[in-house]
Amino acid sequence: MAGQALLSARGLTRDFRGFRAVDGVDLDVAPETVHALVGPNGAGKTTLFNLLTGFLPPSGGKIELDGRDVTGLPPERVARLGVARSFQITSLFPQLCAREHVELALQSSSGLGWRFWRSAKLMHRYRERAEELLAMVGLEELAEAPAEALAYGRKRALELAIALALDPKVLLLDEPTAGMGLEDVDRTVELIARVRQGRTVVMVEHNMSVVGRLADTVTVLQAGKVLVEGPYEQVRADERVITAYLGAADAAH
Amino acid sequence: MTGFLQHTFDGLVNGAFYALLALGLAVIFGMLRVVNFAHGAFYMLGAMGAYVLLAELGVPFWWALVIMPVVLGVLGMALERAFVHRLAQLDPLYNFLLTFGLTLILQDLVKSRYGVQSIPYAPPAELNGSVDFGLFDFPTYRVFVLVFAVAICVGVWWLLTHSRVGMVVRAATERPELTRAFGINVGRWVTPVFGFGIALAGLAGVLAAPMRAVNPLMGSDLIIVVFAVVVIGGLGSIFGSVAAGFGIGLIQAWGVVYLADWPILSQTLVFIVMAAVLMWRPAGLFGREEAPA
Amino acid sequence: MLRIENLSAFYGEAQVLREVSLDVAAGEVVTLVGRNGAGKSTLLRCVMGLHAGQRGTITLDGRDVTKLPAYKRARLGLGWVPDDRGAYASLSVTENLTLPPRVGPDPWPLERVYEAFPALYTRRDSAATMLSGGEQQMLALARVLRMGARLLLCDEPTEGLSPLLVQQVGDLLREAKKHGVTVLLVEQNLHFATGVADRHYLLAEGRIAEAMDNSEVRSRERELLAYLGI
Amino acid sequence: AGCGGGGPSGSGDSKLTDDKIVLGVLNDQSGVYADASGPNSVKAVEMAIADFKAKYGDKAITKNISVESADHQNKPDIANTKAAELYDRKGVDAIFDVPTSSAALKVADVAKAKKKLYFNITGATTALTGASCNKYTFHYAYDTYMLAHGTGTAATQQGAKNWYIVYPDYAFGQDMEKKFSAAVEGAGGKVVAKDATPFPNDNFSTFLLKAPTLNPKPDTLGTMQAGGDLVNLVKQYNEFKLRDKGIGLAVGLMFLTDIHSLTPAALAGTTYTDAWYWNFDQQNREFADRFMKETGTRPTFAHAANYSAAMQYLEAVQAAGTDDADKVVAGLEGKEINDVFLRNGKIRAEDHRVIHDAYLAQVKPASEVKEPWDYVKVLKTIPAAEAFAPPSAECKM
Amino acid sequence: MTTVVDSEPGAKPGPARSGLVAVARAPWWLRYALLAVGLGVALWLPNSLYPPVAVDILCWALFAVSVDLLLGFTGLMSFGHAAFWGTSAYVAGIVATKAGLPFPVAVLIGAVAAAVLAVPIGYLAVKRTGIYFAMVTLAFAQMIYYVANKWSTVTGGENGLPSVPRELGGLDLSDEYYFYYAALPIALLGLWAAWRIVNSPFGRVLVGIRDNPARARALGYPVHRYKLTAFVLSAFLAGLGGGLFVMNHESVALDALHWTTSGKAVIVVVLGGIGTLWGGVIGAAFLVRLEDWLSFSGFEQIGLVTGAIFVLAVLLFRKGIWGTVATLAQRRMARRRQSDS
Ligand SMILES: Nc1ncnc2c1ncn2[C@@H]1O[C@H](COP(=O)(O)OP(=O)(O)OP(=O)(O)O)[C@@H](O)[C@H]1O
Ligand SMILES: Nc1ncnc2c1ncn2[C@@H]1O[C@H](COP(=O)(O)OP(=O)(O)OP(=O)(O)O)[C@@H](O)[C@H]1O
Ligand SMILES: CC(C)C[C@H](N)C(=O)O
Ligand SMILES: [Mg+2]
Ligand SMILES: [Mg+2]
Repeated sequence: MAGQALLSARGLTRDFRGFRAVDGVDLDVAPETVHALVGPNGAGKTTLFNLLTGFLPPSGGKIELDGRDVTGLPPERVARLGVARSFQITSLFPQLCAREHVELALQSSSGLGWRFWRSAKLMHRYRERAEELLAMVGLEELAEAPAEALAYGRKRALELAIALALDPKVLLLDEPTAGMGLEDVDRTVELIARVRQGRTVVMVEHNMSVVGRLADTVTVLQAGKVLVEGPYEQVRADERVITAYLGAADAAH
Repeated sequence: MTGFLQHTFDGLVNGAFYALLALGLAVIFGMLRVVNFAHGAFYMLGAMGAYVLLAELGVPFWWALVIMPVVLGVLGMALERAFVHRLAQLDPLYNFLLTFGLTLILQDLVKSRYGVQSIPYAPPAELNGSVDFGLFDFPTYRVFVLVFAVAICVGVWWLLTHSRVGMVVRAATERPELTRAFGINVGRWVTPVFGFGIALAGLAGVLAAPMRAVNPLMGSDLIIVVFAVVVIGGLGSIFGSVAAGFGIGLIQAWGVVYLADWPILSQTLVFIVMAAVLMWRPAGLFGREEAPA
Repeated sequence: MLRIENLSAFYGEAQVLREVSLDVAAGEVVTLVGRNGAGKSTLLRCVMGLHAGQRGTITLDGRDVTKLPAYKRARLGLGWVPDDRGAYASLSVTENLTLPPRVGPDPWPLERVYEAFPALYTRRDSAATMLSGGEQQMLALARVLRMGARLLLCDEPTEGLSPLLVQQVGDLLREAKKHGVTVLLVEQNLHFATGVADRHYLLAEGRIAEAMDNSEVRSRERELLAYLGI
Repeated sequence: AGCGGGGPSGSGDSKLTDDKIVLGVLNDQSGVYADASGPNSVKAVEMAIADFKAKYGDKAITKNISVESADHQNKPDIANTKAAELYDRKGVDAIFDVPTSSAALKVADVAKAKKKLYFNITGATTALTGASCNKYTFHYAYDTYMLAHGTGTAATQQGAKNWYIVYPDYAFGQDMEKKFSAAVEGAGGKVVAKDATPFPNDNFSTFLLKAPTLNPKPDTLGTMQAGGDLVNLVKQYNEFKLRDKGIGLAVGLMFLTDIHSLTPAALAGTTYTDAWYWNFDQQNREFADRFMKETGTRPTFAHAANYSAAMQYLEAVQAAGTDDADKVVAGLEGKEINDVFLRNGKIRAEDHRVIHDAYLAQVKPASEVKEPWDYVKVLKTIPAAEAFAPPSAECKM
Repeated sequence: MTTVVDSEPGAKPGPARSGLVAVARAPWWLRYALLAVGLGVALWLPNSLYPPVAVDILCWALFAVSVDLLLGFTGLMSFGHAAFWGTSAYVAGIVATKAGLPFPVAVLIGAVAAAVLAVPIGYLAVKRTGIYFAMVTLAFAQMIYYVANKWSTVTGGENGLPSVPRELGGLDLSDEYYFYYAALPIALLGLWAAWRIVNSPFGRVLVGIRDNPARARALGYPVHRYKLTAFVLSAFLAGLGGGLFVMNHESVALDALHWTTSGKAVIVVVLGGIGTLWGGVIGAAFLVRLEDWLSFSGFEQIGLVTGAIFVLAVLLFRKGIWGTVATLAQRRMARRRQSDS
């Protein structure tokens, strides 16, 4: 199993001043699957994301991407190795318009960003692709709106477009549908279903119907540890998961 | 040995000024997110004020020690209301710039009235002797300064960590709108805290008057060193600022004596320490690390 | 208890609320549903007195509070759970909870808060923004309960919460209601909304499009969901 | 004098360019040396103009004589610009004063380039008459040699045998320290230790703590600090009670205004070298009385020297019948002068050092101060020939 | 001790960091017209101004633009840029004195030296952001100041470097009027470089980093390295200004390294308009002219006046001269467009 995992963690641990948020997590994400992380609030899902993407250095353990040790690499290095993420709490460039966000993301893999002696007009080469991506997430009409003026749900969609623009091997999505209306949720699910082709997706999600529709594997975290791992149907029927996370009433739902 | 003890004590006395100034900076910053560039200017006003009180009104040191912090505290509150307040919602850099401009104005105002010549100011007669510590003796006034400064630092620290004041003002500065929505009249809290921080600078100034050069520029280079001190200690941390203040005082005193042959080194010691701290702990010795993302 | 008449709100030139009028009686739980960007959060901010560009009247217990500053409204018993959760980075969890003054007759003591939210107890000395998203949401709710607010303005309190916690929040709101607390709730989750609320307003393009009761919402759930999704 | 704008401007052949004489005072108008020279030096130059006009009446070469002043803030780059501006834009014929050696040297360059006169009054460096000397620059009142030689030699002869010297770590201080040490040792004294202090500095405690622990214990603390640093050092010297511990104070350079602001009590017994003292004799006192009427204070030696230099310049123009710089310089070189400031004065042609008598002075104890500003008694007159070093070989006009 | 956590912008929730103004672009014809006018003024300048003052304006314009490159386009406020201005000044001065090089070469060497110095300082400073960055750069600059003060065998300490020659292939540049025209091309080249940097792909990344560094990292941009590069480029431009300044005054003073010089550069930028680039040029012209006029009219409290103007600008005209004019013009144009349609 570990041999074929695209992204894997061994004994991953993170302490915050004596508080252990992630506690010896082993995780194997198989290539071209959708892997969902669920668990109670504060279980350490976002922290695990931060560890996997280099935003936090782990206190212990090891992370491998495609067989390569990436433990402790800074986020920009991890990103350029093909791991893109969205943020749970929306994180955009408030003064740039939606299209510019995507262009900036598209440009990052080339060395163009360093050309301080060339004209910015060179970035026009990304325009078409940027508009395509925006259309994909339903933002085609808001391409020129500054990010700060977008409503919350739109911002979430833009987050997704940016992550896609990086054309990553692994896409890490932190609650991609949180705060979205129903149709947006559907659209997002469809979108993820579409982009997962040829990609690996790891996502944190509380919306169990979304998990059910997308996930191949579900890992349940609790108090920093892996509680259960397995296919969706198996996990949601698990007694421990019902008590710790789903709750009796919702389990039937 | 005697020499070493003497220089150590001397370093602590100098550190007391850094500590008091860093404390005032930290209080204002901690509460208002304002780095008060004018802190050095208020230190200067404290000392100049003590001189003016004595020379023009015959008011002695002890009274100045009470009057000047109060006067400057009130002035600080007025400035907060009139200026600082208006920029509270913007990037903290704007208030940094504002207080920088105020520094230029205050310095020049005092300069135009009193010139830049240093002015003498004698220590109060009660403290004019020296204290015998067995191995060495030290001017009483300096001993007094050290004891007094330590007492103030401890007192302020206690107040901020064990009282509601500290909490409310931190909240009010971080998210004024939300805090208002919780039924707290934000304006009522922030202004006095700013005044208090300024009063601390004024107090340091009065303490400095009998033993330092009193002139309109006395705070201008000092404030830069104090900035380095708070970067070392961790600007958000009251304890860190005070500890770094005393620490830097000591290091400088030893540096001047034991690195006398490398004057470039002994003069820039505080900045070298700062560079080292930045390498090792960017948030400062006692500062907290920032949250991810 | 709360009456809003002809409320209009603007961001610069753009009008977000158009002549909205609604009532919330004492002890009632009323939800406000609507698509993203319909103006729900803006409405709550207007009630709280935090939105500058507004027109119309807001009455609380028969008293016109339109001109009152936010902090005075809060002292009349208003408690706000903002959509961004409003955790203070510079305050610990305990400090976040004890910061607001008590404004109502029935404030929760800290022990009770911690009993209801054990997760907060374990993290009580951390800076509040270090909490996980869901923990921050609990904190925001716990905070207004500790204030003893009589009218809660909750902006999507279940967003990002685990299913178990969503149930807990529902229980909490029902219990608060039992103690006579009034709630104006912004919610996307219709299932949750019908579980706790008495009545519902549908906000569309800045106007109240419809007022409905629970049974109506249940019976029209599919239609509404579709509508909200459009 | 020309004006700014295009191209170089040559001076014409007329008797006086623009038919007027403009004297420029370039000094510290608001900084640490503003009291010692500053605005009152401008007053002194104005007094000289008035006296000149009164003396020559209708025979004066012109009645159109004015003063321009500028603030150089003790900074060489500003001094440079201002000097050029004074000469170019304000039509100044001669610049006076210029305290602070670095600025003084800079202005000497400008004077040389613009071929205009320059009388340095308040700069201390001997480089003005050494490596940096030039045809248009005169060094008028004092220099580091005079200070060090006067105080170092005389005080050692009078019993100060073991010296601890502290000096500010910049050109003036370093120069002073060298000359002082040489003078002390030349007179049979010993320099026990010397320390460079940061400049500027407001905390001398380290050095004051060190003084009594030196071996052998010094009997004199020689300080080369000036201005604000001096005030500060004296304050802390008193605080650490070094006089009680048997360590006297000798000051390298001090102006009357320094004593005034420090109060004579703080300095009582301190010896130093003065280039001129207002209450030395009747002639000085008369000038001082007039000066007092103009300004409300007694003149420092810098004020008197500014007056004297302006007067001598005007006299030289009058004598030459033109303000052409070369002719005026020719008239001044080698001239022997006695006036209110210069006693046994002479303008040396070799290096343009103006030599004159100097004075070893001591600050009176408070009990002997009878009159405001009369803080000093002159212990000894140092004859002009001894007061200044012989012309330096480095100076090539 | 439980006082406060850092307020690094990335970590700060709530309202976005507002205020750094980005002025939208004017139509092309207007931009060319403005450029033509600007060039015309630059060519005419020493005929209506005392030439050394005109050169000072060029130097300060470069300096201000270099500071704005960081402040307005990278979101970093350097309060220690005097370190680069001054270092270049000393190096250019020493090189010109000792090696007798033509002055443009000396200026270039000075600017390179400034850029080299910017590497270690920038490396440490970009670890912090916001107000901390300002304080750290301030402190490092003060350190350089002390070093220059102490290292008097090389720098002349308090005395500075007197008599720096300005040499250019045997041309006589002793007249400031001609020197202005010799300096102008260098200044224009520097300004053009700044414009190029801002309007390059690199410049776009910088703006992204300014607005949300964490996001930029997640996109794969090594934020620290970008900031460091911007810092070094900016130091180079500041160095060009400092080098020219030395040649203009034919001397170097310690003052060039003092924090007041750094502060003045920031003042110029704010007066001109943060994030407007050309605002710095306007600000420089305004402040240099004002100071010259004040000192010439015998007014001593220059700090009082600049301080007061600055305080007013920060309180009331945060967009600066350029920003305010641009906003007004934009609004007018928008209104006209509206009434047309
Ligand atoms: N920077 C930090 N400092 C201190 N504690 C932290 C920090 N970041 C996270 N924590 C703590 O670690 C635990 C895990 O947080 P995390 O954000 O990973 O939870 P989560 O599983 O994503 O929850 P949610 O579903 O609510 O978003 C929480 O208890 C949180 O308080
Ligand atoms: N600061 C702002 N400046 C300009 N427009 C804004 C601002 N904040 C919100 N808006 C706009 O006002 C409208 C209403 O916003 P509001 O946040 O009240 O919607 P909402 O119903 O709460 O949406 P959501 O479900 O996404 O939270 C939206 O179209 C939004 O784009
Ligand atoms: C005290 C002074 C006027 C002397 C000055 N410091 C100089 O260097 O010459
Ligand atoms: Mg999370
Ligand atoms: Mg909302």
